[in-house]
Amino acid sequence: MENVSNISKLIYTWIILFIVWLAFTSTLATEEVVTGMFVSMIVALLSFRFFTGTGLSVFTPRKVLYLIQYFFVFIAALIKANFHVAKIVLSPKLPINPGIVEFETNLKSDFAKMVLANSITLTPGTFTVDIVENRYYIHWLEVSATDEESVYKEIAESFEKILLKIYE
Amino acid sequence: MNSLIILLFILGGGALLSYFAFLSKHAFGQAVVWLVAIASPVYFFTQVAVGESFSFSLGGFELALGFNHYSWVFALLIMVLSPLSLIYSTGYMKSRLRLGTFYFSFIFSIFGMMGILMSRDLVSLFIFWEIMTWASYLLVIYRGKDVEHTGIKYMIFSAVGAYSMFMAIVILNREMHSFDIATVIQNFGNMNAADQWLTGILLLIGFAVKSAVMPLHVWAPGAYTNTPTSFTAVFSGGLSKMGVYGIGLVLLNLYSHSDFSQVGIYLAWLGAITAVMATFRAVFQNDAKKLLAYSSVAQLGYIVAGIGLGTELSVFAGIYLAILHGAFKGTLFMAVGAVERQAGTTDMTKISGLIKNMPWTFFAALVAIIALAGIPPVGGFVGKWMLYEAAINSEHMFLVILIFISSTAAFLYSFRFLFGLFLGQQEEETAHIKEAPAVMVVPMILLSLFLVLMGTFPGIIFKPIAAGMAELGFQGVPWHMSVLYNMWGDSVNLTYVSITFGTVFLLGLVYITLIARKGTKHKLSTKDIHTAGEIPKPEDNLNYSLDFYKPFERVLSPLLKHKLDVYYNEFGKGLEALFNFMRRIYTGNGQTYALYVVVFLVALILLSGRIFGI
Amino acid sequence: MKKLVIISLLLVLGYSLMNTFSDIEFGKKREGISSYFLEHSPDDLQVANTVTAIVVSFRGFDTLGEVTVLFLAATAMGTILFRRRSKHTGLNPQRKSPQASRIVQAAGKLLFPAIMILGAYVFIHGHLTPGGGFQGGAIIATGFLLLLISYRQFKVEHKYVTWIESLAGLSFVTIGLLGMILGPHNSFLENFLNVGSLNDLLSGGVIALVYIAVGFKVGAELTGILDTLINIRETGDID
Amino acid sequence: METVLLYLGYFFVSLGAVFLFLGAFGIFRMPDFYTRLQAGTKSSTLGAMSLILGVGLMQPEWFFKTLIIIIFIAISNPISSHALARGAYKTHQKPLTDTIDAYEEVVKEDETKNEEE
Amino acid sequence: MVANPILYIALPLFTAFLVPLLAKLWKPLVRIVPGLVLAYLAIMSVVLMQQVSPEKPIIAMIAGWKAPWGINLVFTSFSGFIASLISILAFFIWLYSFGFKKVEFDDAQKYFILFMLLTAGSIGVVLTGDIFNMFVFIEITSLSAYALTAFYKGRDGAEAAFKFLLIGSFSSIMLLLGIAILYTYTGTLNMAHLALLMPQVPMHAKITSFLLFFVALGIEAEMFPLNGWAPDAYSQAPGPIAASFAGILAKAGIYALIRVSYTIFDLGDHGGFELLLVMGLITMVVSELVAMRQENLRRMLAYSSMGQMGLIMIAFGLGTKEGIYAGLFIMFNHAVIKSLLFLASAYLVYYTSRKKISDLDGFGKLLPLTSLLFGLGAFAIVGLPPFSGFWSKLSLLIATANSHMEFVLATVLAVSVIEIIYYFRVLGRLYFRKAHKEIKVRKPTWNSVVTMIVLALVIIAVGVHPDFITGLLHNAATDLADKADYIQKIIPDLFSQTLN
Amino acid sequence: MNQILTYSVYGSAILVMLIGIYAVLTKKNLIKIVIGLSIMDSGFNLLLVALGYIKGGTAPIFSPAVAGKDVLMVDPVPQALVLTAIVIGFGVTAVALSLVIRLYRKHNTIKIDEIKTLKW
Amino acid sequence: MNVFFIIIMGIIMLAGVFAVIRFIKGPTTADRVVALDNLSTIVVATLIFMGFVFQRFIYIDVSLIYAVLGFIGVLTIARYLEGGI
Ligand code: NA
Ligand code: NA
Repeated sequence: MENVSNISKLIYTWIILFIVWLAFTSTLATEEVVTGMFVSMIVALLSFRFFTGTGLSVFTPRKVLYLIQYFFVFIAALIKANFHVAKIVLSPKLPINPGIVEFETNLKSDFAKMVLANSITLTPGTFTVDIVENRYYIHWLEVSATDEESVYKEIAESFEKILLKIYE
Repeated sequence: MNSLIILLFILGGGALLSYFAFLSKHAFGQAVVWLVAIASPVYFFTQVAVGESFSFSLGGFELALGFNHYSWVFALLIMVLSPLSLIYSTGYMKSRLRLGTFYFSFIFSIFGMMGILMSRDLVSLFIFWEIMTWASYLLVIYRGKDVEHTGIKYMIFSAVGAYSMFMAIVILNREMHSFDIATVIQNFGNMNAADQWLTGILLLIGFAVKSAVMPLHVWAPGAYTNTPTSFTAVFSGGLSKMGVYGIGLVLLNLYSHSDFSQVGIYLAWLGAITAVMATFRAVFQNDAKKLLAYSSVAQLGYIVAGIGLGTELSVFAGIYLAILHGAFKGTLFMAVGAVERQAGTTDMTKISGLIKNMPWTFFAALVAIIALAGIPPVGGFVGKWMLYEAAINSEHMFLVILIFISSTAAFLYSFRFLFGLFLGQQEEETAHIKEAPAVMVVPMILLSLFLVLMGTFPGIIFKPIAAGMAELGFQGVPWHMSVLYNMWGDSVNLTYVSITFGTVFLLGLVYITLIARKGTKHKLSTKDIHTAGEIPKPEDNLNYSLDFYKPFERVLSPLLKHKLDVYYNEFGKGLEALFNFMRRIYTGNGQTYALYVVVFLVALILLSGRIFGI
Repeated sequence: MKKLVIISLLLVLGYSLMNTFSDIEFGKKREGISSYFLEHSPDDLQVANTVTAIVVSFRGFDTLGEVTVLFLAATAMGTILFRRRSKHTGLNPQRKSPQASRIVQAAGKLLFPAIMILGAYVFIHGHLTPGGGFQGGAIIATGFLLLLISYRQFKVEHKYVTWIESLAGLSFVTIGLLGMILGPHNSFLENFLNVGSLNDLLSGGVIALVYIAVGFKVGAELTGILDTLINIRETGDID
Repeated sequence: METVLLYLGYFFVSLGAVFLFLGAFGIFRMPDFYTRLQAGTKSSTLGAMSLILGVGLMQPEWFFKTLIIIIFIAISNPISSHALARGAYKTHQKPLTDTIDAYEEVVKEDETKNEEE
Repeated sequence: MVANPILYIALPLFTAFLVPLLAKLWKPLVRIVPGLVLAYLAIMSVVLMQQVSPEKPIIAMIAGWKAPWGINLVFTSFSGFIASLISILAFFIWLYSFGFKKVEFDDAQKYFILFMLLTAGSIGVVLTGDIFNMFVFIEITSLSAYALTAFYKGRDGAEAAFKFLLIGSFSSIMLLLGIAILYTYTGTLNMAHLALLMPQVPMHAKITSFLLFFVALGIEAEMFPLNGWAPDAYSQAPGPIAASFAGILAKAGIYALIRVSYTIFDLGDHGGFELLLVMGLITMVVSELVAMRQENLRRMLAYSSMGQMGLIMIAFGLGTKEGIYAGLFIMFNHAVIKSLLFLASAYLVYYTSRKKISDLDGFGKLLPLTSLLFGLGAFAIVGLPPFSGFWSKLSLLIATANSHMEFVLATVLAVSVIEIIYYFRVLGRLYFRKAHKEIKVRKPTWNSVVTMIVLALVIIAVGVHPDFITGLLHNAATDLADKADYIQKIIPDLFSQTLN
Repeated sequence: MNQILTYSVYGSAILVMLIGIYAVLTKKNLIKIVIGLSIMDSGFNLLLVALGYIKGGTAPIFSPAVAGKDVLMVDPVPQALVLTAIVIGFGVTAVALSLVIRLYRKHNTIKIDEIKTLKW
Repeated sequence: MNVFFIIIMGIIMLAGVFAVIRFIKGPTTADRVVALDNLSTIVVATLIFMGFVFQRFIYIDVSLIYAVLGFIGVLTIARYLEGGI
């Protein structure tokens, strides 16, 4: 992980940023593409050191597959979450039992922690209030368990499993 | 180059040159002053004459310079008095500080006066007027004493006067489309009455300030006293006459051709009242210089009364007295200055009996006092004679009484002045005092001789006055070198009068000198009273000069208690309170200022209908 | 009471303004110089975005003024909040505020480059899209703001800011002066390049160049301003 | 193909609008700050994403650009919610709870540590 | 190219951006280069003033667009005169402050940049032919002024600057509103075009807009009651900056006010001029009365400056050509004389923290030249001959009298008396009092001496021979008075269309 | 209908502006005053944009979709002016804030009532 | 077609109304910011939708910029709340 070369990081950053540029311009006109390559290179040079910890190593087929898997898990949770919110918001009684619970994560990289936190936030009844070291503090709309073990199982396990495979 | 310009150049350039010369070396400065003092009168009397003129365009205005016969009279006075005072100054001011400033202001005020007299248009008149004013202001505050009071007071009154003139000048210009004095005089009668009234009064205010007519005189005693004495001679003797000059112009050239000829009478009244009040004040002064200051105000009152009366004789008397006053008051201030320099004070309670120490000074002072009191053979007599006659003829009896009272009372202070400084018993403390140096004594003596000359041959000054009278609309005033005319056609040959009085006078002088010399033989100090076995208390009066006219003062005190100053001061205080209130507008709170902005905008919006007439 | 007075003042003001503006029917087309702009921007300048044509060409002088205002604001803040450098290290003491959460920090790292790209895109396409130098510059500054609020140890190097803003400003004025030499009317800020054709990246002649310079300048200046405001509040040492 | 995309677009746009509404309504209705945040974040994020996706589908040449915005929203919205929650908690805004507040201790510890400094 | 009004703006901006880089090369360049630029502009002013005449204004297009579509810089006899005045004065103020903050390099760099932009902004206000562009330049000027006001850390500059900014923001919003109204009714922003189309603007919109401009620019021109910022800013800013506030900033403000009243709106004869006159009168009276009671020398000068601004408003409020002439003359004199006073006073109160007048006793001896020059300035500002102030006062009074306004005339003169009192009070202290013991004075540097002497020489030269500038003033007055001519020179095509 | 729209659109913009002025005139906190200034500016910017709006007009950008067609566009001038006004407003606000910071350091307060060393 | 857009716009506006109510009601700053954040999300979505309705591609750029500014704005306020700036 620490041994990722700067070149790899740079190229990774450059590629990502160039893709972003292409999406922005939505055209393949030569002058735009050339400008884009140029601009993304400048920005990449400015930011590659912190933009990625993994560099190009993230582009192994396995990891890409996990990424896709994660995407679907996440989307499913997202849709579930929304109908859940809809139910609560629209029900006249507001059936909630809120509280803040905690659990500990095994993820190491900040980026992975962020992805997990975002995922939790967008999934049913929960959102991340804070991460302190390795501990997540989660606001839960319907607290059904308070011990860490079950909290972890309930909220984070499905995401973390995949994330661990991508980032560790 | 035109001789007028050269004269102005000598004076103006001399002023600047003296400033810089004194910056480098005292002797240089001194030399420049001497040079100016000699060159300017010599050039004036030899090269400059009535009728020469110089016109030019400046700042879009057509300006013109040139003496006429009327202004020439005053120019004579200035050109005699000022150079003498300048020379006197080089002695009087020796080893003082800031001499550069002093002489610059001195010579520049001469420049201003000459400029005023040669101005043929109102703009240049005003310019020179202002120059004269600020130059003299610098001298009033020169000693740094009482700057806040006397100096500011002088400046305020001068400014009020000058700006009144200024206002009149621009209004006249609006009506005449010209600043030319001759044009103004010609067309003044064609203006509407309101404008005539307004411009005339404004001009009169402007000139009356300088000639210290009540109630605009309150600046004068303090300013005369505060100024270094060598300039007071010019200040009181010459500079105040600029006001007289102007009053003559307004009353006789402008108002006499309008519905407002009566204004002169009122002015005469004011002048007479001024004379009385100031005379009484002069009487009770313990300080010789202050005494002279009040006396100047009083004398100016006469002069204004003379011109205000507006008859041929009274105007003649006024102008004559103006010239005479310039000479004798100049002499007196020089004498006082000599005393001041030698004795270190002008307080008459501290010094006396200086006749022995300073005989030449005494002589000059004596001649001048005689002139002042109006005793023949010196010219004062002639002037008073004419003034009485004119007043009597004018049938304003009360005016006559006022003039009479004040001229009689003038004897009191004349005597007191002479006695307080020169006569009486000499004090031990003043025994060492010596006569002033020659640079001071000689101008003094010359000026007093000029007085004698004027008394004996009034014609030398009558001639130019008569010519000047023509400019004021009095054609063909008779004059003769040594004969005085009155309205009834009688005449007095002054030659004999002068010779008679002159002989008596000289004899008296010899006698007094002898007495004085004798008196020194065995003399006791007035303060040496230990032999009486009493210890003097501080309030005990050990000096004749203190409370000299005590009983008289007691009688007059209710009259003198009310000084006009008080009203001005109260007015000033009221204004200051207003100013203090005004500045509270600026509260220091930014939000308030922002609120002002909004309030102002809203107010304008609400008033917009009225502002824009919709 | 005071508030009541102020409210009534404002009511009068509001009424009067309303009265003035209500005459101007909302959404009604009016005559004026704008029709000239709409006609000449695509024709003479080949600039798709008329606002940009106005901002950079027709009223380019205003824009130079705006750039100056920002430059001034940055200079003014430097003057008002001077930083006394620590005597020993030559560096500013660090901010003492609590560190942002790791999530925010990670997001900062992730989004900063993307925001930079967006900013660059916006000012490079100022003549084609609703963006422009100011908007692009502002976006770039926001990117730095993201880093500033995410990392308390993050500090903008004012040395670089100075270089960028100076060079960008110089380019703007230089382009203007070149217009005086090379332009057909020899007037300041005049176009002297080929205007290309509408909706190409390389259209509008100097307009794109000016907007790029503006983008750099605005980005640098706003970044400098933000950094000054954030860092000085924490560490500054005034009066 | 185009028609399919169009109707798909309609669907997503409608769904998005509904969820946007629900999010706002949740913010309006929920009893305390944290619960409002719950509702607001989830629904409005999905709502916006869905609506934008719908537009991207109806207008395929815009697709990539809309995708960028969707990704941006997916990343940024949860993060801002998190930061807000943390910020609110640090300004002593307690969550409405009958059961548990595990975060409380952490914040307290933090504060005492800061005071000691 | 070498003498083009554009350079008034372009060169200072170029330099402002360049100076931070030059500083890395050689630090003294930070002082020298702005001076060279200002010198160039001053020389250019002289050249341009010789080329311009009321018949032939110099119009500089920007970006190749003719008025009214593009922004133009219009160097006429009137605007050119004021621009030249500003640029020449700016050069001398630069010379005066050449050694300013010699030790603190960073401060010096900011100072010179800000000063140069203040100058450029003010000239921009004067030269621009576009109303919105004028707003932009006013903002540039204001921002530099805020920063310069807060320049000194030891003083209460920040307080002054905040007040300045607060009121200045009101000025901006009102200007913008005024511009918005005009734009919506006429569809144009060019001043000549606005003037041409003004008859078609409904009366109430015209009035609202005018009042907004009037208040907004009144703030810049230090009109009462909008001038709360002025005494604070003048007294807290560095000495040369106070001078440039009087000589440069306020001139730009009054110029804008006049341009709007005379050229853009056609309300002058329907009450607009009277409004200006009345406000000028009130401004003058209040400021001078307040000045009377000041203990702080700089504040006294500030209030006096505001009084003079009132005088200028009165002159222009007369609405006659004579009035314009007088107003311009006063502007010229005020710029020169007030600058001299502020510059000299900077040394007089150098070491006293309270800047009190009562601390000035005996300075005439301690600092003879500075005191002399201050005294000369005082004489000139109150309008004593033979100094330049006299001629402007004379022309104002003539103009007032010719407009049959005796009341105004009397008030102006009465206020002049007050002015004399408080200035002469200071002089009395300087010259005729003994110095306090152990007073520390700072001798002026050679460059400030040169600056002050040049200003003094101008005062004397114009005082003795006013014809040095009366010609320029006449041209300027002629130019401003003829509005139709202005329109025709700037937008000839549209003008002739309207005529047909 | 149009009349109502006119009044409501302009009215709300003017209202925003007045709210800003109100804050500037009544709030004692310097920061709030600065915020008031910004609100004032925003109100004006809204007004200006509204003034430039033309019914049925679109953004004045000749992108490929509209190039060459005869489409109605809103007035571009106010938009350019607003851009300028915003930038300038930003600069002024930044300077204002830095002044507030300095005032706070010096006077230890941000109450405007307590900061009036300079007066009269 | 047209009806569809009107309905969608109606729903979105309704959402906006609720967010605005929360913004006005508060009661805390944090509550207001949540409402603001929500509003900005709504605006971003709406802008894109309107871009589609008016067939103007450029609106997407606007909304993208809006999203970025909104995000960082909210983040800044949040950091300010916790004393982080
Ligand atoms: Na643009
Ligand atoms: Na959210």
